[in-house]
Amino acid sequence: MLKLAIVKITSCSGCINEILSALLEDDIRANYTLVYFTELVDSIEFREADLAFVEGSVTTRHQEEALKDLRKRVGFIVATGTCALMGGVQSLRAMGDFKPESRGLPLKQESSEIYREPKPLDQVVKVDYALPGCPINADAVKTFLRKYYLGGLPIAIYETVCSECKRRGLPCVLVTKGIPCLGPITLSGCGAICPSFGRGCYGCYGLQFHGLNGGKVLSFAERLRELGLPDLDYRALISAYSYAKYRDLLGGSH
Amino acid sequence: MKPENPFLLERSLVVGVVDEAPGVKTYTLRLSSSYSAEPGQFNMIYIYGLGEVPLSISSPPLKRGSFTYVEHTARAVGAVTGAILSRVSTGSLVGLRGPYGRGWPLREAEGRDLVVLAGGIGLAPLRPVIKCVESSRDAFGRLNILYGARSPEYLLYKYELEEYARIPNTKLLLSSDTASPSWSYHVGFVTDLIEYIDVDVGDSVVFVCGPEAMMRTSVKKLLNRGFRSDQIYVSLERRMRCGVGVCGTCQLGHYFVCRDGPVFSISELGEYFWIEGI
Amino acid sequence: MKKLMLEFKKLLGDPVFLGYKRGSTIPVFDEIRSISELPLEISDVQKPGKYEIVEGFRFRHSHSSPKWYLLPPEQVILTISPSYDAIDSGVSEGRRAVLFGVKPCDLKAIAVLDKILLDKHPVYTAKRRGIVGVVVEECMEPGGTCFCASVNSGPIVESGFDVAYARLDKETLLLKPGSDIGRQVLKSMGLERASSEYTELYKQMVGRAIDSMKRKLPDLERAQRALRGLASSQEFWEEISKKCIGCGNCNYVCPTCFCTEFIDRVGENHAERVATWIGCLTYTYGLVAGGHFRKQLYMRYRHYTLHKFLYYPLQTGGLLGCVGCGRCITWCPIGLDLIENLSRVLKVKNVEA
Amino acid sequence: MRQPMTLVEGEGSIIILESNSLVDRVLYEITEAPRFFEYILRGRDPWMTVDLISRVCGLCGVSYSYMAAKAFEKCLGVEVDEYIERLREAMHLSERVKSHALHVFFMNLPELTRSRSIIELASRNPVVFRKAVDLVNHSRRIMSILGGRFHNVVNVRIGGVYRAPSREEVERAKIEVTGALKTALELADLVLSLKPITGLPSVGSGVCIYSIHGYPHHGDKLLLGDKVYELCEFYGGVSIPHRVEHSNATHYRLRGGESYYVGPVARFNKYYSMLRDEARELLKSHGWSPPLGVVEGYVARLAEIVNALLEISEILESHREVQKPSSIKQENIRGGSICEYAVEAPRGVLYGRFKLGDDGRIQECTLITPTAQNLASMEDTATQLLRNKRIDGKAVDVAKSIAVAYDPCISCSVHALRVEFLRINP
Ligand SMILES: Cc1cc2nc3c(=O)[nH]c(=O)nc-3n(C[C@H](O)[C@H](O)[C@H](O)COP(=O)(O)OP(=O)(O)OC[C@H]3O[C@@H](n4cnc5c(N)ncnc54)[C@H](O)[C@@H]3O)c2cc1C
Ligand code: SF4
Ligand code: SF4
Ligand code: SF4
Repeated sequence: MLKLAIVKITSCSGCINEILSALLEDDIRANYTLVYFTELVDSIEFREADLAFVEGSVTTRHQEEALKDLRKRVGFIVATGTCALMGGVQSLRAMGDFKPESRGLPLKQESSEIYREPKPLDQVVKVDYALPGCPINADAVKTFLRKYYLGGLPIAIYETVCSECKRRGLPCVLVTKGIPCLGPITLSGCGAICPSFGRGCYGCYGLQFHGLNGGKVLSFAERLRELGLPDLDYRALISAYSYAKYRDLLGGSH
Repeated sequence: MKPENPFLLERSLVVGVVDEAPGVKTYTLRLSSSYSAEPGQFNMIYIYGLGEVPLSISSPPLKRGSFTYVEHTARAVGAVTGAILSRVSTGSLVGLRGPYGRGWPLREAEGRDLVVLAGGIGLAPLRPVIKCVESSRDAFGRLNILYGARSPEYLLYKYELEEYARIPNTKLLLSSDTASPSWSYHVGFVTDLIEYIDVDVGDSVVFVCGPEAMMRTSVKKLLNRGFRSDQIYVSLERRMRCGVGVCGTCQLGHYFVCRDGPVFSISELGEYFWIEGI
Repeated sequence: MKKLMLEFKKLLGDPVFLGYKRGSTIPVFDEIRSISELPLEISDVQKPGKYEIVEGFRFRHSHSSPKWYLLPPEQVILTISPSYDAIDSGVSEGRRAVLFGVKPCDLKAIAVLDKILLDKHPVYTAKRRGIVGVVVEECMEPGGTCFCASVNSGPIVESGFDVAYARLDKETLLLKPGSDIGRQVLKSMGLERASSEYTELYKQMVGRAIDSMKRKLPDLERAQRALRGLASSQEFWEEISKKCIGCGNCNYVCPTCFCTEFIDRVGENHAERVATWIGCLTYTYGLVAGGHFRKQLYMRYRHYTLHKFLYYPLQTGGLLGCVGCGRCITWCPIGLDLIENLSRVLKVKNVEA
Repeated sequence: MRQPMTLVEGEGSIIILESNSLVDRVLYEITEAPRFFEYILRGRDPWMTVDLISRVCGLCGVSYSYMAAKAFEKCLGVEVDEYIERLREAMHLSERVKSHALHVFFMNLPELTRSRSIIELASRNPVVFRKAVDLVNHSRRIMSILGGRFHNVVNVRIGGVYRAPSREEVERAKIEVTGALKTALELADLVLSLKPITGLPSVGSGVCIYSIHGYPHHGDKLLLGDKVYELCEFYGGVSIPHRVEHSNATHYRLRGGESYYVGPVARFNKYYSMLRDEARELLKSHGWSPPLGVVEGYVARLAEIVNALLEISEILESHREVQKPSSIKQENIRGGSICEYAVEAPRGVLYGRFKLGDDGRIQECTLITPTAQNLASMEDTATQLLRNKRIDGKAVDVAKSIAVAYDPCISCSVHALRVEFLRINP
């Protein structure tokens, strides 16, 4: 039995609920003991674990320290979801001139050290594996847990939502209808859900940043502009889920 | 008519495991007696649920009774090799298909001098060459073995390396990138050893295997020493998924490395060998 | 058309018909169950990065192609138990099928795939061996991104088919046999030999079709020489791939792209090995444990281009990997134009050594 | 004394204040770091908002998207096709089924059966566990068919949906609904025969959306006692936000300081008569009837699961092919409009208010979540139950079980910390 911890930081619990769905499989439950999962198990502490899924991005100093401490106690950390990988939706606040102050009473002590710009996990600790998605999907978790139990990992495939869209034989919404779609620059994994509903991908699996650079993102943005997306919108659209990566590629000014 | 499925696997029993170096082990697999392979060929090894990796056959197949035994030396670097190192032990099963590819042109080396030049894990596909030369020693001229690793502990087959030096008419040159107290051989890159090669340059062949950068430097130096590009052979690595020339991921120029290689002469490769990322 | 189908049905013992099929969105390559499913009353409008279906009678193709059938996007090639027993080899006999209304470029693409995959790839081989008849629709009005004439794969066919037809206008079909089966079919349809009026018109239309293709490679060999000369120029490839974002669409829609990944699915008590398409433009292509053989996008873009124009001919005994269908131009979300790029290659002066 | 909360969504703690070694007050501290959603949404256009906002909560994302879409439709004058509207309701209802199923079987049931967790229950009673899993998986598939996936569905848009399901998809969904209903009824028989650990009526009054057509889903009026309020009226002066020192979450109380609660119990108590006959029969046969106390929330949830499944099935029966799945008139976006709406999220009334700037983008936004409204009632209920009792493990258990009963979903962490409203640079 491998010891499994499910840890949440700043996030919405969507990924955690997909993990929960994966844990409903008998063979997976047979191979993993849940040592920490506050949503399901009434236990509030654990000493160590073989494997931890960490959902969310780091938004306070307190979390940053807790995460570093977690790293010491856990053998293998899976950054879970686009928040953990690239900052997630909450990072959008870094696009404005946001100051984390409250108008009424002051914030609680530990949260008064809230970061303007949430950090993806790998800015704080070493991450062993990444599962993208907002949320991730239960099938990916099942695959991961089964392969991890067998001593391996899913092999890494870095491709775009278009890959899945085409393999499904969906008619491209961008090419056939002129709908702005982020599929070409978004990591695969969802199975091209949005195009299958006749709408453009909005990038929830995060930027497919491997092999891309700022210039290429901008050239794609140019294409979105041609399709009628105003400036601010294409920037918000591209960076909505993956601000941290977007900023890496394009610098803070964008 | 149902076509044959080249992806079917032979179930193979692991009968022995040897620790070679940090993260590297050699496995002995038991196969049906009909199995045979040439030096430089490789097998696809499948680990249940995880996937397949190409691994060079690191010993000449040995027939004993109703079985054939082959060895594979694997280094843990990723999803599947990681599982091999951590999970596969004596008594485990693995799936296997092969052998694949075109091995070292031993026939061509017959009657000529032979240089074996290897870096790190690159000795694995060359070990069967050494063993073959050893077992039909008279068929070949002088044998030079040049082998180097990051540090002494990363050398493979430490338990038999020195024996190579005792093969008649053989010169063994070792190197380590870093010095260590007990290391009495060369400190530096394995490519430094090229200047000590002692063969008839005009009538010899050179087999090279190691990291791509090491192979490029080696070939440059070999060419400088007067070897012709059709005398120098390298074993290449590319992402490889099918092993039988249909998946396309191992293409290098118009070659399928899995089928047309992995061993190529430098003259066959031409500019493919030199242009980065082609 | 109906008669044609019926005759094939009779002669070949009830095969399935495969062709471009009308659906709720755009036609895709699939099984045709009735004549009404054929895209006979629509046309496609194709431009770089743009595709539309309008009324008309000139349907050429969509993102889909016979590859969708012969080498499907996902093929389970092995199902295996934890004790390494093969549960299912996944490969079965191909269905007896007639390709119906495929285009000249599609036919050429199959010829290319044959050279690479036939008798080597089990799924492809099975399906390909099941093809017992081929009916080609010649293109009297090529699509907006087509350039088959430049690469010798259209707009008409000379061999490798049973029956070819050309739609001279909405109602008039001109048929020609390409094999004994074809001759037999046409004979039992009781067709008359076309008068010279029609054959003249046909010739004229073919001429016009060729002239109308905007993208042209005036001299293929020169282009190939130029590409050979430029293979090592990083600057050049960076320049022409500047807008490419590596999404892989061109690979998937290309009727000759065959690169495959293997995905290992693992369930509660069995595992599947699944072959899926992979694009050489995507980051995975060339990725290895601890390194990358084509890390930069320009390298992958170069591979794509050189493969189509230089390497395929070496791999297939002379066939180009590009059949001039223009799909990669139409379906590129950026609208990058391969042929425009190649024309640029031609313009580079000092590359002919 | 402080004890982290478990068996709830998100991170928080229970604080028990003591006086003379006895319980004085029970507080629930929400430590979840705020994400400042109200800030994030500023400067976004309404279209994008509908998708983004579902990320407020991983459990009830449909409610958020639906609420936002309805808010914009209402103030922009967008008409939605009747069948399409029903489809969106079906999506929203399947979310209710999913959320309630998780809550009742994975959080309530272990407690009712005195198991440490569902995992323990799974080994003790595999049959029940299997059924609970089936129910969750049925709801998973229904949501995937209608909305694309289990969480954060992609098929809600201003003016309707992106794509209406095909006949074939509807047929598949129907099979799932039938399966879900059968399983739900079997499970209900088991759970309804169990009694809650504590049996205290809730403190404060219930608030839910005012509905005349049926069991409440969404609307622009609220019902408190017998009085109907406009949304702006209720949140403009009847319900007053309070910042409390012990928590990152804002609390809401009625003007007089009295707490109120939202959620299944509030809905159930007010609209029992609008439940389908089957749902009421089910309850009656196990001797349950309104009013329920909050700790009996699982009863209301079960009734709502059954009711929702019946409704979904009815909606799917009315399937017809739709040519235009949405009616959008982008030019209708009027600067300066105030768009507000409320939906009954699984955990209760979710209210959103969006002020659009002249450029049609969101200038200001307020989100009031069900849990934020429940926190005061939670604390009052627990305090009333435990005041002057000994502080021991039992007290902690009761405090926890109150929390679980309210099903506080605290991971949304919008909980409306008012942030300084700064201008966004264009
Ligand atoms: C002809 C040949 C012979 C080889 N012989 C040996 C050997 O004897 N010993 C040894 O340790 N290694 C050998 N390798 C390298 C070995 O195949 C890779 O280390 C291994 O595939 C990594 O797989 P992975 O799943 O652990 O890594 P991941 O990075 O997770 O790779 C995923 C998949 O990509 C492919 N892949 C990744 N890296 C490589 C690579 N370097 N070469 C080929 N395919 C790759 C494999 O199919 C692999 O399953 C050889 C490679 C080739 C091409
Ligand atoms: S619809 Fe989007 S994801 Fe699909 S191919 Fe087009 S651009 Fe790519
Ligand atoms: S298509 Fe894009 S936005 Fe839609 S689910 Fe997939 S990754 Fe997310
Ligand atoms: S390269 Fe482009 S034009 Fe050529 S065959 Fe492929 S898709 Fe068609």
